[in-house]
Amino acid sequence: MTSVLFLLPPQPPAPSALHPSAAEIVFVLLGLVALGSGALVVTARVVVHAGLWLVVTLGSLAGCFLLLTAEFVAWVQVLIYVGAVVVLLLFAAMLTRAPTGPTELNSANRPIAAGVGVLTAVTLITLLVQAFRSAYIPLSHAVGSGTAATGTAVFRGYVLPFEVVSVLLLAALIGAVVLTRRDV
Amino acid sequence: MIQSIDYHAVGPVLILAATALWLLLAGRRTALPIALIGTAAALGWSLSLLGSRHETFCLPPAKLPRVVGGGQVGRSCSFVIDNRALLFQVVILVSLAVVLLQRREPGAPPGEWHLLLLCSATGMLTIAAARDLLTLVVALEVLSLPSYALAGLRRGDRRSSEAALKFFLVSVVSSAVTLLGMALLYGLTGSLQLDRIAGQLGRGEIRGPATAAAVVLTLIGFLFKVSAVPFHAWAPDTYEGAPLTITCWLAVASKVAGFAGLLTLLTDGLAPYANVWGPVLAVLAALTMTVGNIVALAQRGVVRLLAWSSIAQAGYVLAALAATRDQSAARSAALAYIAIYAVTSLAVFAAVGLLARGGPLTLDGLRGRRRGAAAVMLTFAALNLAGAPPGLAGLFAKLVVVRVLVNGGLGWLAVFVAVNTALGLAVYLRLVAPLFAAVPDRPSGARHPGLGAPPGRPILPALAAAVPTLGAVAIGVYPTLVLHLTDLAGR
Amino acid sequence: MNSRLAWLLPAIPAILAAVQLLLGARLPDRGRTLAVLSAAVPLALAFAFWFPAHLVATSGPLVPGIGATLGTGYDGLAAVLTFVVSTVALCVQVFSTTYLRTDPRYPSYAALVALFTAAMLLVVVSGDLLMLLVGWEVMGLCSYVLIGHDTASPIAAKAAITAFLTTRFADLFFTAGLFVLGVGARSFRITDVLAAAGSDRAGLSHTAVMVGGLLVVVGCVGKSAQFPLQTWLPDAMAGPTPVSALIHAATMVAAGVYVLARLYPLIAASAVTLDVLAAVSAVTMLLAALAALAQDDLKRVLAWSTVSQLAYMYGGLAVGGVNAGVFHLVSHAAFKALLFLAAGSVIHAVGSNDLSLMGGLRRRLPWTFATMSVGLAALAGLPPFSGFVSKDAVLAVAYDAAHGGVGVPVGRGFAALVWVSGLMTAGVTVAYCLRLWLRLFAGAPRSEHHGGEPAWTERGPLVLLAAGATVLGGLGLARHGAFVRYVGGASAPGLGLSVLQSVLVLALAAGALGLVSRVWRAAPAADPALPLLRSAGPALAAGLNMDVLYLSAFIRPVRDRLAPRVVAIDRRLVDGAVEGSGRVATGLAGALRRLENGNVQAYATGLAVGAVALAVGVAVGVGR
Amino acid sequence: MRILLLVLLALPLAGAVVLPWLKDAAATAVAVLVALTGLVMSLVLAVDVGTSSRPHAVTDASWIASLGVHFHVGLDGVSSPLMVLTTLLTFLCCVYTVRVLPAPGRAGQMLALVQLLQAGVLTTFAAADLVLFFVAFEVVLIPMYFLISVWGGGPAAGHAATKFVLYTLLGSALMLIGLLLLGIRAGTSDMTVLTQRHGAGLDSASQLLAFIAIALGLAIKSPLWPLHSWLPDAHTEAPTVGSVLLAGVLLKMGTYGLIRIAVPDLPTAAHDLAPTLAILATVAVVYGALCCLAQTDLKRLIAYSSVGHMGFVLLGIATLTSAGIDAALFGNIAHGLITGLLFFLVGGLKDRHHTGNIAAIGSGLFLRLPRYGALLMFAAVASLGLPGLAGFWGEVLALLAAYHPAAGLPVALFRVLMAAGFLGTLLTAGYFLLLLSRLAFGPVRPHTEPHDDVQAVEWLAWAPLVAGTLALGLYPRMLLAVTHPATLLLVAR
Amino acid sequence: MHLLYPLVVSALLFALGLYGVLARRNSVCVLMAVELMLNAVNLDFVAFDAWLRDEIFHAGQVFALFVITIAAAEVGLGLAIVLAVFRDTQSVALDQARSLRDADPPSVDA
Repeated sequence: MTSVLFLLPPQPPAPSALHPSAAEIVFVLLGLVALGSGALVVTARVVVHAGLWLVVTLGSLAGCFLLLTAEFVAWVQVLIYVGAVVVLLLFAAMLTRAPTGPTELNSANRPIAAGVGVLTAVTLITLLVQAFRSAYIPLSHAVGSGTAATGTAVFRGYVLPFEVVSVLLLAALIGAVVLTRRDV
Repeated sequence: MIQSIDYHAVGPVLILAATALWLLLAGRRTALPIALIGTAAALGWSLSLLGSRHETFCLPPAKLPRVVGGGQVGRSCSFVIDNRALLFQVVILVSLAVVLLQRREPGAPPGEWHLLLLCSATGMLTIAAARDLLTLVVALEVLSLPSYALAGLRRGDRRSSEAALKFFLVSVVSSAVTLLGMALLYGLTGSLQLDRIAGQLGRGEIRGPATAAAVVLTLIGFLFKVSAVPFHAWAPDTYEGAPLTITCWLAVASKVAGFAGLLTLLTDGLAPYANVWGPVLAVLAALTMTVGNIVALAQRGVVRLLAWSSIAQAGYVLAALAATRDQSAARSAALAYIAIYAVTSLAVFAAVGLLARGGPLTLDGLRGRRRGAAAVMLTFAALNLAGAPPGLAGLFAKLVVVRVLVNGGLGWLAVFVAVNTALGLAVYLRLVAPLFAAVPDRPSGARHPGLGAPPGRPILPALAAAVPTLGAVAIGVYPTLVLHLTDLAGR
Repeated sequence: MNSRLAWLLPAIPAILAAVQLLLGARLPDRGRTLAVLSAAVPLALAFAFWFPAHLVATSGPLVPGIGATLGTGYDGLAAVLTFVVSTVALCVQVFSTTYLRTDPRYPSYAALVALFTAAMLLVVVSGDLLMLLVGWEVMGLCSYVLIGHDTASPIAAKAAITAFLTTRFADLFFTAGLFVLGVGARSFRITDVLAAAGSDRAGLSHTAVMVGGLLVVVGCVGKSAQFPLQTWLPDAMAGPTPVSALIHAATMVAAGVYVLARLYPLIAASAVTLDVLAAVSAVTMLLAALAALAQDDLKRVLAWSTVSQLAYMYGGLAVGGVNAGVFHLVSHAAFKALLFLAAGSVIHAVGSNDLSLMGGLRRRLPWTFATMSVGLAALAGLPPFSGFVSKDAVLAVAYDAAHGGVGVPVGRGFAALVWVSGLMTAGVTVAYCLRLWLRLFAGAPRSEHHGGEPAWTERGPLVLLAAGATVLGGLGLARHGAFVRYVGGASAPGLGLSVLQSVLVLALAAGALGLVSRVWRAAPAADPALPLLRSAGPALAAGLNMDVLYLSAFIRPVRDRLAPRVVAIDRRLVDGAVEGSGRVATGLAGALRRLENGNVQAYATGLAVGAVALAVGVAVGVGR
Repeated sequence: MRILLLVLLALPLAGAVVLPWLKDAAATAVAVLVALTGLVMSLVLAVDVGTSSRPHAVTDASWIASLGVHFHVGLDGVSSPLMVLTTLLTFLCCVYTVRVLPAPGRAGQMLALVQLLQAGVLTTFAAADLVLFFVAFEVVLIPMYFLISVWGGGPAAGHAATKFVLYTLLGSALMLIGLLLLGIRAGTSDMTVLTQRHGAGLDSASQLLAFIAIALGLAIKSPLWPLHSWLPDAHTEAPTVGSVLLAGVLLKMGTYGLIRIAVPDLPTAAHDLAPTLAILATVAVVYGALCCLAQTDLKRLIAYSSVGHMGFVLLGIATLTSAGIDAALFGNIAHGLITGLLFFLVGGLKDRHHTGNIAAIGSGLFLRLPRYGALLMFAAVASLGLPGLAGFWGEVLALLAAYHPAAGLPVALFRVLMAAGFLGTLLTAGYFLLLLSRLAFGPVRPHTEPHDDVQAVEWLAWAPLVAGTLALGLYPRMLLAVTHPATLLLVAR
Repeated sequence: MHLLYPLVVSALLFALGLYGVLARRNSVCVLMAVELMLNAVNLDFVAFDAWLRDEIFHAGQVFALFVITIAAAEVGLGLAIVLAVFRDTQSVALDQARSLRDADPPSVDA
């Protein structure tokens, strides 16, 4: 019960984790950047700073996606997240600035939150390590993960969610409008 | 190569979506008729499909990734209309109709109000028929997002926007957890299609701790929707702050849709892991029933009391699902409970809507208001929820649940149900008893808050209360009406 | 007339009682006719049935499945009792028509007397033990209501309760005894039970006979106010005097003797039962006679004398003298009814029961004086009155039994005890009769009296009963053979008198007479009992205070201590658990509500913790 | 006869629908008529059943196909007497309402609840399907809750009503578990089939579980010590009519269920648990009597006396003999008549004096209200088990059955219990006599307000109870001949 | 590349996000933390997609795309809600939005 790979068909032997490949080194660096800036997102004392650190996190994650051969996802990440979501968040941060000046950004729930966070991390990592200890992605073999392939895949297998998502966007739009405008 | 679409099967969904678009163009007066027409058409379509089975948005047969064992798998469809899906669709559409008939929040624009309800319903109809993780998640979001907005539509009341915020935040966290679970599940089984996941899980090769955890995490979002303890805490606050009609929507349709998703996952995807989620559901059921009822005992606000009691009601369904020895029977029982809960709960909220005339409604505010049909309907419907005759429909709902528990060897949980039936009756009697109590003498001029004149004609809201009440009467007299259907749907 | 119609005997008075109860107050004569009829009709029927040569039984189903039947049995014994009961009842009813003429509640009184008669007749003619039990207990109810006739008097109410509870206590044993017999014999028909007791194989085991017999005896002891359950009878004097006549002479107390006679083959089959019966009767007769000597209340003297005389009957039964016992019952019925009715007219005349307020009534109440003198002579056992014959018959059987000369297995020592105690009691009886006679009629009046001689409706019964008390003894001896055939069968000892013993008894009587008259002559105005009893007087007057003992040993602890404590337990523990569970739920609700504190991050925390906990839980569960 | 039974079951429902819309006088009149019709029909049915052991007036239609539940009703000697008792008491309650309508009035609503209650009880007695039985069993809860809480009027009425309804609901919910377990394990919920099988094919473990669950629910309803504590409160706070129906009819459902389901369908478990049941029943007898001895409230006293009397009934059942079950059924009917009368009487006293406190009502009833006093005495002596009245046979036959329990039961224990039962009857006599001496005997207190003696309507409402008590007491075979053939089937192996 | 690298990064990121959601007082900051959680999930999806070599349907990548879309919609609506709250209470502090709660005294009695 230790690894899910026990009973799977033989695979090319995975290189030892002690001799990381170049891609792995880059990935680890990007990951560290993402995690570091992520940590700053959740600890920054100014909302706008947090937003900016979020940009860094999302950007480095886009790099990770690229390393994992998910080109299209990476670009969408940059476009939508960094381009739209973060901008929106920053706007909101500006709009909702308390008239009394900067206030405390952390709540009294922080110690508990830290505990829950650590617990979650430990649990997840334990489970993942147990399950995927020897899983290896032969990146050189990754093919057909360009934008075209991803786009085709959407229409080959995921027409339904694609169409449903349009309702989602409509609802989000109307909902946001109704909530914010007081005159309709 | 785009997937082919069976429009016959997706008809109800399409009708609702199209009606929603039409509403964008509708005027203030035409909005409600349009919404009702769309709902009626969708309902008619769904009913016409009863008994048939349609599959669409299918993936061709394929070979599974080698790292998860490879192997050929057959065609797999993302959207399946069967009796279970149709039952959920019918219940949701009936709920939608009743909710549409109920009082609209005065400050909310009619077009948007109805549009958001219809969008939400579109998501619900989809979730009932969805058969892959991605569609499930998207549909879940479609039903949730408009609900957040609707919950915040009581203008000028900070409690309303606060309700929306709480609902939203907890919901988003729960979605994230579910997504995490789905990601793990995807990684472990190599597929998003529920039937393929079931096949992989059933092979018995990947029954690791991670898989078990992934299964449970995947369920969290839906357990949140049905407000199972400990994922319930948002519900009382949101129910109380939201417009009463939306509270009804959340407590009935949204909860039913949550169960639809839950049932889909458990039935079509995670059935081989029943030994994992069965005990989990049993524990959650016991917790949910007990906590819901006990806390409801201490409430003084009508809506808050109903909120906690509706938490408890979810527990009975979970209890039925936990009886995994005979999953089909358990599903039937859960479906019966859900259907009857929906009908009676609609009646309760609609009747409360008739009694509430602006301002928070407290139990004291109900004192002595026994005259009129609203009080009778509220009493009847509440007794149905309690499962005490003359609320026979509710009684049968409890009966089928206890039956699968006894049959499934979950005697201890049956005892929980029994104890909670008594607790539940205590809760609902707190609601009903003041109606028939003597009214304390009050200066003639001073009126109790919540006793103001009713705004507008109450004909439609009265209809909204009467229809489910009559439904409950019919089910009570001849429960086969529902039980036959749920029996088919559970198979 | 066919004595299969014996069911009419209880039915008619019962129906008349019901009519009287419902309509009596509206009838022009307030139901007097009905009342007299309720006793006259059974008497007429008794004449019509006369004495059947053997048992005439009827039977119908009563309780399916357990062998209880609805039937009658009428034989010589039943006929004798029917005569006694209906005659005494007739006298009482006639006497009451004028005796209670001013009482507003006469109709219900007369109805209950009729019901009482009916119940006793039911006991007499019943062919089934369960039916017998019905009559047996209805008598208890009637005595309760009649003793409490004066509802405004707390003493009467108390006496009524005492009577009912004491007899009911004994009845429980009686009922249990019937269970033992009926279940053992698989039938509650008296004939079946007796047959089962007789046969060794298919019938009742010896243990069942003994246990059942003993339990029945306990029931009879309570009903007949024998030691140690005698306390209720003297208190029962709170009821109207004619009721006392009824209770003491013909019903209630006599029922015990009758039942034992009816079941005699069964009772006599066990030595233990007979020994117990003998011991009880020996103790009771002397004790009660001494208590009678110490009373200051006219009716209480008579009450204690009843207890004592009943003990003679039990003594007779215990030593095998079923004929003698029943014969004493008959003669006692006559003179005791006479004495009570006469006492009633004395009390009416004097306006009190208190002996110290009486005296010198001979002139004022000549009829009463004459009849009561006959009654006292019979009670004292002076020849030729009936009491002399019947009492000596009992003693004669006891003497024989002490020498092992009768066919029952009573212990010879116990028989001797009965004999000795009977002789001593005979002496004491003479003493208290003389004392009573002197206190009532001799000397000078001790208070202002208002009333005079009663109406003819009251004098008539007195004369009739006096005649009975005079001739019954002789009649019994004369018709000795028939009586024995009717009652106990030829195998049982008859009504023989032994000359030697009679001389002994008479000598004792003479001694007692001399003693009392000497004391009286010394101080004619004083109570002659005082110098005789000395310091034992008060204790005997209070009946050895056994009622106080029962009160403090059983009733008060239960009523004043146990019951309130049970109520407290009920409230605190039994109901407290229920209410407590409600409070626990409310308390829990209060605690759980606190988690719903309005902070959305707390809610999200709950969700996250729940999710992680579940994930860890199943992961650990699966990993195990 | 089939149709007649169906009409009898439906008529009260129809009455319950119509009555709330009528004015007080009209409602009362209609209710009396409906109840009278019901009484006549039930009598006809009872005569039709007669002494046959076969079920009569059987209707068997599929009701909930997916659960295999049938709408299956019928009557036999066990149920027909109870049916008559129910219609009789309902009729008398309706008649009584003509004179006494408790605050806050609204006769139509109150009588509608009474009719609903009747419908539930009648269906319970007629049901031949476990689920139908359970549903009907539940129907009575809510009407009784409202009767107590709305028409009870006292300050604690709400609390008492809630306690009643929650306690008994908890019980019946547990019973449901047992019934379903029985139905599932046996594969049928048809009570006639189950009775015929006598537990064949049921392993002793499931029998035991099912019996405990079923008996628990029924014991709460009966009520069996120590599960009785809802009863005194409910009785004390209920209006007169509510008390009468509660004691006279509702309690019977518990013992009826034991007789009809628990004992015949689960014989092994019944045999195992009979001694326990008998011990508890006997404790109830003695305990109830002791509680009565120290009560100061009339209705509470009568309520505790019910606990004792139902103890005898349960003792009879626990002997598992046909004689014992006959005794239990007889005790049920007798208790219905006598305690019904007692509650009418004490309710009338309470209405007249506006208090239920014995000391406050005061002594001297024989002098003040002689007819009332006489009736009270009659009811009291009937209740304490005087032979010749109905109460006697129930008790004495139960004790007799305890002397001679079914084969295999511990005879010595049962005989000890019989002795304790005898003690209980003595205590019972004690507290009733004490009650009479405090209330009926004694002088009239000075300055006592004059009150009406028994009124015509009251005579009308109470006389049938008196007559029934007398008739059953004098000729018990009238009832026993009806029940005995049926009970023989229940215990036959 | 070892699958564990992206998985561990994702797990840590998820935990960070969760911490942020539970610990931040400012609603906007909480929304940012939510984005971290969703991104962590996306990383998982993409990594699994690559590992499974799901070349025809690219389920993981597609899922990630949908999550991005959903997240955008959620943020849009969420910010609208935050703005509504801000307009009603002049605050975006979560611990001040406590007019709805169950603690004593019951708010409904006000």
